[in-house]
Amino acid sequence: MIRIQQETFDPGAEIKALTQDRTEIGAVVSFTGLVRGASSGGDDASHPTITAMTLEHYPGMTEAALADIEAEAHARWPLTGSVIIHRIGRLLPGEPIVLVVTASAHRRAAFEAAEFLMDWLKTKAPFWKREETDAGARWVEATEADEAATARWAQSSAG
Amino acid sequence: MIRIQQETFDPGAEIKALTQDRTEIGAVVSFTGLVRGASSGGDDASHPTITAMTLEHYPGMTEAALADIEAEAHARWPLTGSVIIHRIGRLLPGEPIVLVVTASAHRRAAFEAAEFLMDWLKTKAPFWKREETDAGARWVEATEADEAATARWAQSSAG
Amino acid sequence: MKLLYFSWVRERVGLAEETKLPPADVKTVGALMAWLAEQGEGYAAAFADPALLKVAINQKIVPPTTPIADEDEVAFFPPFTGG
Amino acid sequence: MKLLYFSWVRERVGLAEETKLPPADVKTVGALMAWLAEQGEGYAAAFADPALLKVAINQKIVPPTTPIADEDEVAFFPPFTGG
Repeated sequence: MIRIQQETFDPGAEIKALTQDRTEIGAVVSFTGLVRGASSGGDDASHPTITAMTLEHYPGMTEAALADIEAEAHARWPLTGSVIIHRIGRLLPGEPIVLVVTASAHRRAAFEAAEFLMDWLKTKAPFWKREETDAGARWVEATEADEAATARWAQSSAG
Repeated sequence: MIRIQQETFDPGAEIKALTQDRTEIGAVVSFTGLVRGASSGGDDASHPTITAMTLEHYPGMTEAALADIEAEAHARWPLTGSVIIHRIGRLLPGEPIVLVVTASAHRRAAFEAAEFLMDWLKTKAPFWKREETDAGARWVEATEADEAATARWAQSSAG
Repeated sequence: MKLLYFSWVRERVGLAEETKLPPADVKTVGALMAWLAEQGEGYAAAFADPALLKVAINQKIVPPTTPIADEDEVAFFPPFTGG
Repeated sequence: MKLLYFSWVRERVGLAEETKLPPADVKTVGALMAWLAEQGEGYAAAFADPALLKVAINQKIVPPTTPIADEDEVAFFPPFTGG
């Protein structure tokens, strides 16, 4: 299940929806990404404070990309269900940006699939982040760490 | 934060409690373990249907073991918070047994710490599961897979 | 040809989308970017370094050698930073 | 000495806990298990194969060679299966 929306979301409600009246699910993993008040450029004190984060996306392509990513996760792991929610628009520090939930009979599949969805989503779904900081606004740059996180799943494709 | 209890829990409420009014958290991972209606002995159709699962524990030692496991996770990863809730008593298929939530500035730390907590909890906390099935009751046996899952964290200790 | 611009490409061009028909000798994604760079100051800033940009034709990412057609939707943007 | 039994050890012994004072020559965890195996049918069934059991003294898991003391809390159980 995929949703792109401005409004916030409730991880607990999404977990409940995936597991309600089911008895074959042994493991549910959720990942919630939140806007941090420190710049994503690093952790040291010299980085400016973030006052807001705006998420832009490519309507149409985003839905297709997320559907592809979700389908790839289901091809690689025996999932009984999954949810991807990504917010767009202007968000404040502390607000949730993204939710991934995976359900499976076993915990390893649920954990791996959730990590995979987050790693692929970061580099394969058309979203762009613009940070407003106390030192001005800037477009967040893609990182080599995110590229490497995506690449580590390339070897283990079941598809 | 550690809780051992008979009553159920709400993953969404625990996630919210860890993140409320915080702006340094970028990632929250939750793991919910549920009672499955199929025997943990395997996935094939020949395994009996589980009608209930009873969790026994060693009061006192359980709290100490979970506190040690949680402290070890905080020593290994830069977590801003964590929750471990384990239920005891008689549970029915579909009911949640265990919850682990980890919060960190970055997603890799939150994911790894949640997996670590689950792996260690399975082999280092004094709980025992008794399954009631349509073919009688039995004590669940510890698996080599769980031992292996615990062992894989031995090499990477920061403590 | 429908052209879409996202993130700082949109900001530099000054438009989110437009319809433009490049000359007939502009046959590939790479040639299209070189031609767009000549369409004014904002375009020049946006397309100064094509290596910084990703291009999607009809919502699929493609390399600069890919041929283009008049009815294509062509989008220009920096690498994704969602999640 | 306070003895605790969990899981199928508890079921076979027929008790969750009891206080017992082993003879003075029973000095280690391993010797205690051998002595307990002689205390009746349920004990024999529970302690028939000590290799299946884990032992905690004062809530810390210990090997069979560990010395015991009269004031110890000693618990017997199979490997953990929580989570």
